[in-house]
Amino acid sequence: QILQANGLTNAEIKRFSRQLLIPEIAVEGQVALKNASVLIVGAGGLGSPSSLYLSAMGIGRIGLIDHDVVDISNIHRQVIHTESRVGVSKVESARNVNSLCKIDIYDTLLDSANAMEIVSGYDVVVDASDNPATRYLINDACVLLNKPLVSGSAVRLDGQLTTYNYNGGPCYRCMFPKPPPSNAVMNCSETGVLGIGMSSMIHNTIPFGNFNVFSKESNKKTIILVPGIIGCLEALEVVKIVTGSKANEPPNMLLFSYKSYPHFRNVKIRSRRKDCVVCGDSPTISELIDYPQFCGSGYNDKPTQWKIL
Amino acid sequence: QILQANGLTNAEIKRFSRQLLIPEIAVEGQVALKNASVLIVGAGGLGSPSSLYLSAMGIGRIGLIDHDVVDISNIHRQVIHTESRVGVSKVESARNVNSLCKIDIYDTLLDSANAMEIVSGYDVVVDASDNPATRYLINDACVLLNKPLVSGSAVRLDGQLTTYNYNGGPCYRCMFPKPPPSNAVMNCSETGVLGIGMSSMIHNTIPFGNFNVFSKESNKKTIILVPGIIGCLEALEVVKIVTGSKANEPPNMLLFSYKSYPHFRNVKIRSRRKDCVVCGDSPTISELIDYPQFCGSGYNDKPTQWKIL
Amino acid sequence: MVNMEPSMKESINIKVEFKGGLEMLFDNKLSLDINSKDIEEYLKKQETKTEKLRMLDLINYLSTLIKPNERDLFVDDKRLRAGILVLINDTDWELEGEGEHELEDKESICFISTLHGG
Amino acid sequence: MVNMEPSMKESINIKVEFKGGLEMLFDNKLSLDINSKDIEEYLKKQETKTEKLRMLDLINYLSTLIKPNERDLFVDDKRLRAGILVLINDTDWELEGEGEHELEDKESICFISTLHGG
Ligand SMILES: [Zn+2]
Ligand SMILES: [Zn+2]
Repeated sequence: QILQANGLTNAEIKRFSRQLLIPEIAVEGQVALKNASVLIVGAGGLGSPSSLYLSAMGIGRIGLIDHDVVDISNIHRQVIHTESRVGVSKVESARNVNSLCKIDIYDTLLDSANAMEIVSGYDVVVDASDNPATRYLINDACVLLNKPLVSGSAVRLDGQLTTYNYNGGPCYRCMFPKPPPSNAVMNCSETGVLGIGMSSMIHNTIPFGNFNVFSKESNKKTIILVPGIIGCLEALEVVKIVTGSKANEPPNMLLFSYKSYPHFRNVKIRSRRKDCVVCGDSPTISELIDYPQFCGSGYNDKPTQWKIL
Repeated sequence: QILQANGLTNAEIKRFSRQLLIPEIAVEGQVALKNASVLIVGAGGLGSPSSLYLSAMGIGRIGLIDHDVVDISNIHRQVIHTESRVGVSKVESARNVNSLCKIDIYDTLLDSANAMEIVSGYDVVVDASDNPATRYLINDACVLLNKPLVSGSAVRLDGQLTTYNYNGGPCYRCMFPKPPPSNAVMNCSETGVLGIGMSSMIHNTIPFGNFNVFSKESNKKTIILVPGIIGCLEALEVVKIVTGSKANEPPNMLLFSYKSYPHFRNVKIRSRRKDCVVCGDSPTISELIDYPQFCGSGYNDKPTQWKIL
Repeated sequence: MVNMEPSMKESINIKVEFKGGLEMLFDNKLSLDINSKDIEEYLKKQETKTEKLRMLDLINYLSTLIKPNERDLFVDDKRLRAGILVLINDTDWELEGEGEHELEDKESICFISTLHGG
Repeated sequence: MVNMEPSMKESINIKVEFKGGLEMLFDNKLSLDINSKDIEEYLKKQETKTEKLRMLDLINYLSTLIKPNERDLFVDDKRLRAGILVLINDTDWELEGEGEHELEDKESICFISTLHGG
């Protein structure tokens, strides 16, 4: 590949010509995207679109971590070994999405023992996880390592999106110093309403292009469109951070609601709290703690008990 | 496949369990999605995510029309012949996205000669096209055939989304009785700003999962995230129409702007115009016309001349 | 109106919204129109009525509308439970005095349960 | 203020926004703050000043801010060109009287070029 003086190869110029021609991206923005690395925690409903769109935008390196992905070896093979795969169209498919983007796959559970090392290898972190323990873990690692954290979530018909620990804004703990009671996390009231054999765990497959994600929880109720929308918007937040335009925004949270009209609502949130235990002026947390204990529920989204909400 | 009394097969119940458990979808909504057919015009930046998410949501039949898709035969094969393909993961991948959804592929140009027949075969139409002539063509066909039209568009860093010809709302002509001057359609001012050999047509590939779309126009400048977001939201509009919740909204347009904060803005638009030439009380258009002539530019997004904007 | 106490102010109206699943605690209602008289009546019964009508008073009044066995999903020892974000006119209540914020006429209050899924 | 004409009303301020690429016609500015005096001055020169200050007056004034060779991308024979949607306070101007709408103080006017790409 011929590298031009501007820092892009001919293949990249050809591939990203559409957005190179937009002044707000241009060569400078494209080079920034190429030089950026993004860790995506969770390869489910949120992580699939955000990783797909971030690679399509030209992010240079993406880390994808999910212990719960049955087909993760599949993704791994598709991404790394594309050129040697049989069937031209498959090679094409994988190459088009990913050949200019290096993908690191972590087929493991993010926890207090490995988070600092993994997170330290990336410029921006995307929280695409599905439980409070992981969300507090990611937040604390990002604060301790000074990484911006793009945090999206989607349950039922609602979605939320915020960038934490960025540009004087709050961290996740500034917003939510205490974890929710574990009985408020799980939402199982409607399980079984169908009157068909659904009382046992149901295996749900989230289909998304090359990313085939398997999940064991029947309590992760949503319509795939909600994480789809929030996942795309997480990718957008990353692009804004990497290209610099995000710096002009005040701290804010985007709310999506299927049931409300209009669906989107942007609200102003607090700045960094001086008394925050992790990002405040006198932090009391200087290393990662036991998050499943702190939250009363584990990294697997398994509560200590299930109650009605 | 065992068909239950509620109208869903066991495979469908397993596949859509997450959203079946949401009261706003439930069995009734899922059956409505299964029985619905959606025509998507354009398989580019908008059509790829909207078709992917509509199939993931459980729409029973999707028609995809695009004459400009180099890999359309590829999509066709992947969708229809999945079970017989070599390589387990590829079969899995295609099956997960599409096995419960029938996909009709039209490798042709939608025009006045074929539009009525094609559009008549679907319940809802998604405009994911890229030029005014096609947009007026689709609109008129939808009005004449009484189909709701979900219309999305994305250029540069802006996106727009409206549902036309639905529930007393306007059609595209009610909003825009006259086409824009053709010099306002093309936006080529920045072509060549990079000072690298980009004056000739540039081939842009839009990667999206199994959908690899090729486009010959260097003037279709955008960042792939904008049509990504709008395409997901087009799918959302379809789901709302099919399940009935859209009926509670007044006529409105959603505006997305990368440069503005907040990015989303929902605005109230006019109702159906009584004097509209196609959907009004005394329409003068009762059959499709010559849209390239009407717009001064063709279905290929090729203007009669290029000027600066 | 003859029996109105001289200290009693005109009643005010507040729009309360629920998001992120909290609507399920309130009979699936996405919003409620609350009149300050209702809150004051509740506070009188509780003998906790003060001069000002604060966010905390609203929260405790709202908790009486929830089924007893679900109340701890909204309040915890007379304060809002952890994991609920409150907006006062689309702004984080931390910028508006939190529980001590004095309610004003036509204010829009939104309670949002944070979501952890993905 | 001594020379103020008796018929002259207080000046009003209007926020004008551009979307969908129209900002490129206005020096890439996403918004402009317009004072009615500027519009009135332009109308006087044109000898088209009427009692009311209408949307059409604003449109013709705005067109003077555009480079002559790009003006037909905004106006067509003193009217807004086809394919531009106008919002008055976030509402389609068709519901607000279109070009005849009388401008009011602090009104927000948004010009949006419709997009055809995908
Ligand atoms: Zn903090
Ligand atoms: Zn019409």
